[in-house]
Amino acid sequence: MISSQRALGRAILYLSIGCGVLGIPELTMRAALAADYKEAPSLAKEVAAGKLPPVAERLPTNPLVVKPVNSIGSYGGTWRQALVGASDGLLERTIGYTRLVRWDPQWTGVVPDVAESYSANSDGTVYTFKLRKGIKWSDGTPFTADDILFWYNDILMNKEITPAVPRWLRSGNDPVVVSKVDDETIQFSFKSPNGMLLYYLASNIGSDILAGSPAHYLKKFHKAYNPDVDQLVKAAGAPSWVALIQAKVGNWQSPDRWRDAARPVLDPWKLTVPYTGTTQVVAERNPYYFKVDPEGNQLPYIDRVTYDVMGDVQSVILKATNGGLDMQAQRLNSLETGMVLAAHREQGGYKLFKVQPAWSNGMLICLNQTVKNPVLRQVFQNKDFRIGLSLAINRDEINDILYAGQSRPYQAVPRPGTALYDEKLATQYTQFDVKAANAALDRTGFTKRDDQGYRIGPDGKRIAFSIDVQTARKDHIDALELIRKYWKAVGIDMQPKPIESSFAVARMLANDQEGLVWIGGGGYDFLGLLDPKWYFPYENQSAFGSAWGIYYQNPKDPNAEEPPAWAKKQQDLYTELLKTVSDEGKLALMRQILAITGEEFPVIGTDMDPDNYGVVKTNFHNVPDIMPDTAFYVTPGPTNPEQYFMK
Amino acid sequence: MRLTPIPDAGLGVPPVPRPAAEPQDLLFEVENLKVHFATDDGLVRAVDGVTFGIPRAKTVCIVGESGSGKSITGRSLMNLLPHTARIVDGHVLYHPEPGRTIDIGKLDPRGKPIRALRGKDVSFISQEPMAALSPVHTIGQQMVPVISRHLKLGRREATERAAAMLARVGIPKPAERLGSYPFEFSGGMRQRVCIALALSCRPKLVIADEPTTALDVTTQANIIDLLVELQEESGLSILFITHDLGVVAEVASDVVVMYLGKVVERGSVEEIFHDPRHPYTRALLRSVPRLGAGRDTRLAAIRGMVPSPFDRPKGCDFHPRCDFAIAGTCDVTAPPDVALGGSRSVRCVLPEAIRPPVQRAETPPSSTQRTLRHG
Amino acid sequence: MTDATATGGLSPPRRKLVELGQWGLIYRRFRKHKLAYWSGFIVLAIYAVALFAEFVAPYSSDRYNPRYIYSPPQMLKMFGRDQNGDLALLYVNGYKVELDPVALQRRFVIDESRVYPVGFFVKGEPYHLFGLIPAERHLIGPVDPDAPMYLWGTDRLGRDLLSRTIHGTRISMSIGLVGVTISLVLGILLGGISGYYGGWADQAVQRTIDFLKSIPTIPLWMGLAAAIPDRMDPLLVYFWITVILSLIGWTDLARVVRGRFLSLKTEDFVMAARLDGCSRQRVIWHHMVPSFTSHIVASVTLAIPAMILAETSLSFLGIGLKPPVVSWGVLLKDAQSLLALTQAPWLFLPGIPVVVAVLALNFLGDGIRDAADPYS
Amino acid sequence: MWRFIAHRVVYTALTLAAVSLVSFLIIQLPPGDFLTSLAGKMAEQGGDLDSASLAGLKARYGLDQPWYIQYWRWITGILLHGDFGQSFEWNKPVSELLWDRMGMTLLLSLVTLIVTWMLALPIGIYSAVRRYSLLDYVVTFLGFIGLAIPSFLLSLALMYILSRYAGMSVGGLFSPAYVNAPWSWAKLVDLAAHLWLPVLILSTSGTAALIRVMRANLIDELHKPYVQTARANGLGEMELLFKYPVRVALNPFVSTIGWVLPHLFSGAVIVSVVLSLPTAGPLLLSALLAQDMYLAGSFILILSALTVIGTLLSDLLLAWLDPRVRYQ
Repeated sequence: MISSQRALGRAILYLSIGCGVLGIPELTMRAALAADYKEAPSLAKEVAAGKLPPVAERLPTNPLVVKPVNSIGSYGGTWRQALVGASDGLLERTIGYTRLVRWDPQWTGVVPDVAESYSANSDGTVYTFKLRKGIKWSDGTPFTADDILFWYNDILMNKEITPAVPRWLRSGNDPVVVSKVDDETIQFSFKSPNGMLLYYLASNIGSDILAGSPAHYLKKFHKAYNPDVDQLVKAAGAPSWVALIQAKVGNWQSPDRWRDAARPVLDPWKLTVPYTGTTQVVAERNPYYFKVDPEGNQLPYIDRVTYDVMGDVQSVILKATNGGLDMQAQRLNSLETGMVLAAHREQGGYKLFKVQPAWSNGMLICLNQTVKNPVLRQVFQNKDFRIGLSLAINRDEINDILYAGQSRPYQAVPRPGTALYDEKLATQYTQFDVKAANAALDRTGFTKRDDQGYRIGPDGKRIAFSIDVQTARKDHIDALELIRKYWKAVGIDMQPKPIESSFAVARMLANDQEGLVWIGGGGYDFLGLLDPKWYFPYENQSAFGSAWGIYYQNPKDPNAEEPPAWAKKQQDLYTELLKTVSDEGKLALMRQILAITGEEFPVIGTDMDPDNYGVVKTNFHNVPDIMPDTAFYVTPGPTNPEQYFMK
Repeated sequence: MRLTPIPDAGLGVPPVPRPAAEPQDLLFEVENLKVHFATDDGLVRAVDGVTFGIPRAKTVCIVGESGSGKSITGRSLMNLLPHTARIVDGHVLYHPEPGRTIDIGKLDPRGKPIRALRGKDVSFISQEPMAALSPVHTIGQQMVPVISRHLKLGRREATERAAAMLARVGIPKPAERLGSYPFEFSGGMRQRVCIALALSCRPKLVIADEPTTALDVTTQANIIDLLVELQEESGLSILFITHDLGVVAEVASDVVVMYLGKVVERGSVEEIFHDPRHPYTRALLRSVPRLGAGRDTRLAAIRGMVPSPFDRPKGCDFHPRCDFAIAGTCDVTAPPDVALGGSRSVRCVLPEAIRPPVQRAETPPSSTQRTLRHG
Repeated sequence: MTDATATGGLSPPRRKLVELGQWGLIYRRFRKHKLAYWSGFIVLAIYAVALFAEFVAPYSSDRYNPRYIYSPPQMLKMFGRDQNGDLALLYVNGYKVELDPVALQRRFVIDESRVYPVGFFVKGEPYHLFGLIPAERHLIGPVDPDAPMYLWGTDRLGRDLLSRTIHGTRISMSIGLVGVTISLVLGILLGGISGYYGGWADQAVQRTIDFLKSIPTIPLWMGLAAAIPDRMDPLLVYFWITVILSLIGWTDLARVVRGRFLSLKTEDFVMAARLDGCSRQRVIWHHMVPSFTSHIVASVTLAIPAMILAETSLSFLGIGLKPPVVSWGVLLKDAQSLLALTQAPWLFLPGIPVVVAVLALNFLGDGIRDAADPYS
Repeated sequence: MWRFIAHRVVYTALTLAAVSLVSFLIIQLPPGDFLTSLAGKMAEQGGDLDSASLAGLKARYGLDQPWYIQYWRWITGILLHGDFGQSFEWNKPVSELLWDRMGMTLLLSLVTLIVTWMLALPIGIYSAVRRYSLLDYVVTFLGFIGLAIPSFLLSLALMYILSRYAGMSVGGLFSPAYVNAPWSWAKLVDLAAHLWLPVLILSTSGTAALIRVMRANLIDELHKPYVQTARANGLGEMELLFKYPVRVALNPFVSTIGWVLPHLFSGAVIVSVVLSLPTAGPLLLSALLAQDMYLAGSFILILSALTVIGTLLSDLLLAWLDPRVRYQ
């Protein structure tokens, strides 16, 4: 009990320091600004015309003060960006990142957002959030605890709309209980300790809560509140009212909610032209946005945000090189594109800002130890086989060819500079040593070779297997070509199999793949905690042991298999981690898991993923020079796009 | 070898040469016409100096084996030559009325003046009735525009006239048949349609390029009767191109025998049939099957083949196949065209070929034609 | 008097014509169509290159050199002095590396000072000609095997673009041939039957055409590409797909053949042939088909280039041939990027053989069509 | 004639039924379904789809049913109340999605068709009449250049050059100012200023094939005696050329005109993808890649219906143009 007490104390201290950086000066500033808030000229005209209440009434009693990256900005301008295809996630990332609590820009912790403050009880079973008094939706309706309750009772817990409560809102099979303390305070209560709630709330997965909260708007589409909802259903041509309201609320995996311009939001901008795929998507300033800059100017600075819908990535790059994009990294964050962007800076009138991939590795290679072919299973489960293959890879040559020398040999483990970084894990078996590789492969007992020099497996036939690779990842295909030659030199026959990413996932679900190369997740601390699938068999996408991963998620799944002791230990450690409240506790457990990963060496890494670049026009300010780049961080959301400005 | 006199060609009555038609009532005069083709293998002198005249309301037959240039000569009268052919010399003089002359040879083949003549003053009947009409247009669609353009008639009058013409050439229910397509007619009927088309604008000359070759004998006879009737009725001249001497005998008033692009003999039908002078003409006449000539006699064929236009024999073109060729002269110098008075001429050096014509008793021309046909 | 035997009497040029026979005549007429004549040579040359790809290409298709990534094409020059002073009849310049730290690029520039002699029939990478005869001579290549000779520059892996294009010729020019022939035979046969017989046969064929024609190729292609067992060699996968698609590819030609047959049926020469007691097959093949060989030849010569272009489009959609197979489509797919357009325009060079092949094939087709046409 | 048409309509219905079944099966061919492709997309961007919400979505989309029930529900939906089903990816009715893009697709395809035929027919006729002339070679050469250059390269290169040097907006059919603006004359002008690029690319590849076929057919007809007869009746060269041989040479065109209809509907997929045009082509491609069953299925169904109608249409046209066929 005591250790958890001390852990809790440190956690609170830690968290308060986290917000302290912003909090303390914030307290002093708010008192001075109470009276004279300022607003955008376009809104001032509407206030004068009587169409809008004055700014002080639109803002909550204490609006959140956002510290700009460089300087106080000025109002105006249109932020031009570009989407590709029908389900691009850019809207959610740029104008949709409003949460109860959000990541801080440096991704070191969680800070208040719509919630003015939050606290957790000692054993991490009850989380209390205090909402900002007087905060309003983009249509002026007040946002209170009742809205969150509506989401909880009528969206999450409604079996038709949400057939299964997502894992992060459950402890075991018991869903969370959300209760209202008073108009501004709500509580999340879990049966068993839940250490990860705040991280999930801040990441891309947490968007569903506020999306399901505009009660006044969603009640129209809810059978319980609007008996003749069927007219609306027929008008929208939806199959049922459930499908209609699901489309309105949407979920974090698809941009459905951005296809409805009438949806009230708490975001800096609100949609005026929805995302239908044929026309440009447009969002304009939300007059009721609850944030101000230190001088009391209501944010956001930029009036309007537009997204051109493109058919092909090359058009997005072309738009960027012609100066048609004001600030964007999405779709431009690849090495090859980086070269093109760098060469057109003057012509495009933009600078480059760094987006650091949160991947633990540029390309990691998994040999499926739960592969259905028994012969390959026996070969893959032999650790020396994996070590031999790793030593046979010439990582420097791959670095030269694929990353123009900008990267370095690295295994699939947390990046340097993070709390979980471990020198030994990162560099083990990364040296290029064909002799040692052959020695390791000989230790596996498969020393005999056939006429073409390939090693003979336990069944008397040549050891041969295929590795799935996404057709979209040209760099992975090239790297695999090189690796095929390296492994041929040590007697192993590997055949790259380029296939569509959706088919690759389908094969993993059924544990059909023999090998797979993928981008390595979990490079940053929090990402390591949220997305551990490459460190231990966490789910089907842990391609080095899909069957064991499926077992962890659902032991009764037909494709599930009981994992070996070391993997079982890692799974138990992670289950315990989910219950630990304090970050220190979680990180300590994660280190134990990583130690086993290092020992068992289930996944072969190649090189670290080099940094990529986004474009930002010279007249576009307050954009940090470097930011993490991953869906969990919802890049560039946490860097407060509302304080970007154009002059 | 001596020239054995030809038996009296089985005609019974000796022909009587008629006075040659005076020059002024000639409809067409072809003087020293030369037409050359540029082909892959070199220049072909298809028509190499042809001279003859076509009197009004008369039928002139050009006869000769294939490759003798008779079709090209015929088509030169309308200046309607394939695009690789050129009229290099000579004249094609057309006298619409006595005193007015148009040199068709000099007109631009694609120009408006010649096109005004084609179909109106001079019209053409082709050899293949099958393909002479467009498969996807009705008869009316092909006749009416020609009539309305040439005779400046409205659609209705032109259609009536077309129907009348069809009736005239013996096509039943003409108004209705104007709407039907060429493939709905038999070969003979289709040729009748072509004749109707050719005569629809009352032309002064009809060039019939072997119109009956593709037809069976009975249809051939009907077509020929039709042509003769139409000629007597409208007084038009016919230039009949054929290789069938039987047809010549029936139809022609004057005959032009051509060989390898040159006219080897010319004259009235009686003169040619009764007093053939040029060995080639005599050989042609001998190769015509005789009625009652008995089954066992073999047909006399002219030995050898028509020489290639690129490899003309020296001297007289016919000498390699001529039974009476005189070594040293015929195979050395080309024989001149010897005029024998009027429209009679022969291109030979043999004495018996160029002796003056013997006066014969005058017999009405039509009787000879009829005896030939029914004899 | 010359004797008058059957041919003896003929003058020499006339006899020559008679003896040539139909194909001889067609060839003589074909020579007249200058462009088609030269296109014929070009097509032969292309197929020769396809046959001797290993020999003609300086390097093998997957030989990579990390030191020369995205290096520009070199000019083949004459009469240079190499390092140790002796004269080099043919040579290429080496490369200098300029590192542009900001643009993350190692830009290669031609270094006039360096001279690498180039020779014909030089010793290079060993290979098996036609998979049988071990050999190592290459038509053209650097005298010193390690010297960089990249006449068409290199791609992102430092592989010689010229060699890859030459190896790609083999696949692009041959992969669809089987498919095209199947489509051709089926098209004429079924089109003929449907046009000639009419009645229920015509209905049956027409309805099958409607049915097959309406199956869109892209989804079928995607379905087949994914459904074929995983470890089969990508080249075989592509081959089988072309064969399967050719089973539904004959519909266009069948429609046209049917249209022509319907029109020709009324022609008298067909009636005559039937009256002569020819079997239906004989009528179709010996009488009707030759009368529109021109259209068939035209559509065949359009089918082969269409097959080459289809391969490039499918590669663009990511469902055609995929690396490690090398074909013109795969190479052009790599060029489909702004990086190529702005930084490495030589990546578009493989487009040249595509254009040349398509043009040559089409003009050749025209030449044959004109020559084979009895009327002109 | 009417018996002929009634006969064909029955066949059309049968064919459509067969095709709808086949098209539904083709989409099932690749392993997995819409959800796995969604998971694939998510995985590409680093997120993942936990199995619980996966099961929920599966039920919502009805993907847990055996395929024949899905098929039955879809077909009856279409036949009984014209509901083509819901697109999973867009969460909108398929009909609405298709209708949005129909205007632009038809416009692009029709203009391309007209331009292609306006280019191909005269060139084809000229190169037939003036065979082996210099212009014949030049014109044919240009026609083929268009066909020979892969369209996706041509599109990217032209878009690059135009946007870089002529300041044309990248992709789409409108410059940003007009894309959401209501229809006005200025918007039409802006549309025209963008439309010519895809039309040029599409028509260049289209003309080459037409030129070749037209040339081959016309040459066959030019030597037929009926042309001579027309000339002998004083018709001018141009007049007789167009009245007779060209008319007959159009026969093969007609027998394939029917299939232009589906092309009008799907439009050029590749060029639209590269130039980001709001046409139906890219929608079909993305639906197929995402295995968005009802959207892709309906698309293929409509395509095949148009093909069958097209064939009927071209049979009728063939009869009208060539009487020999009509009098079978």
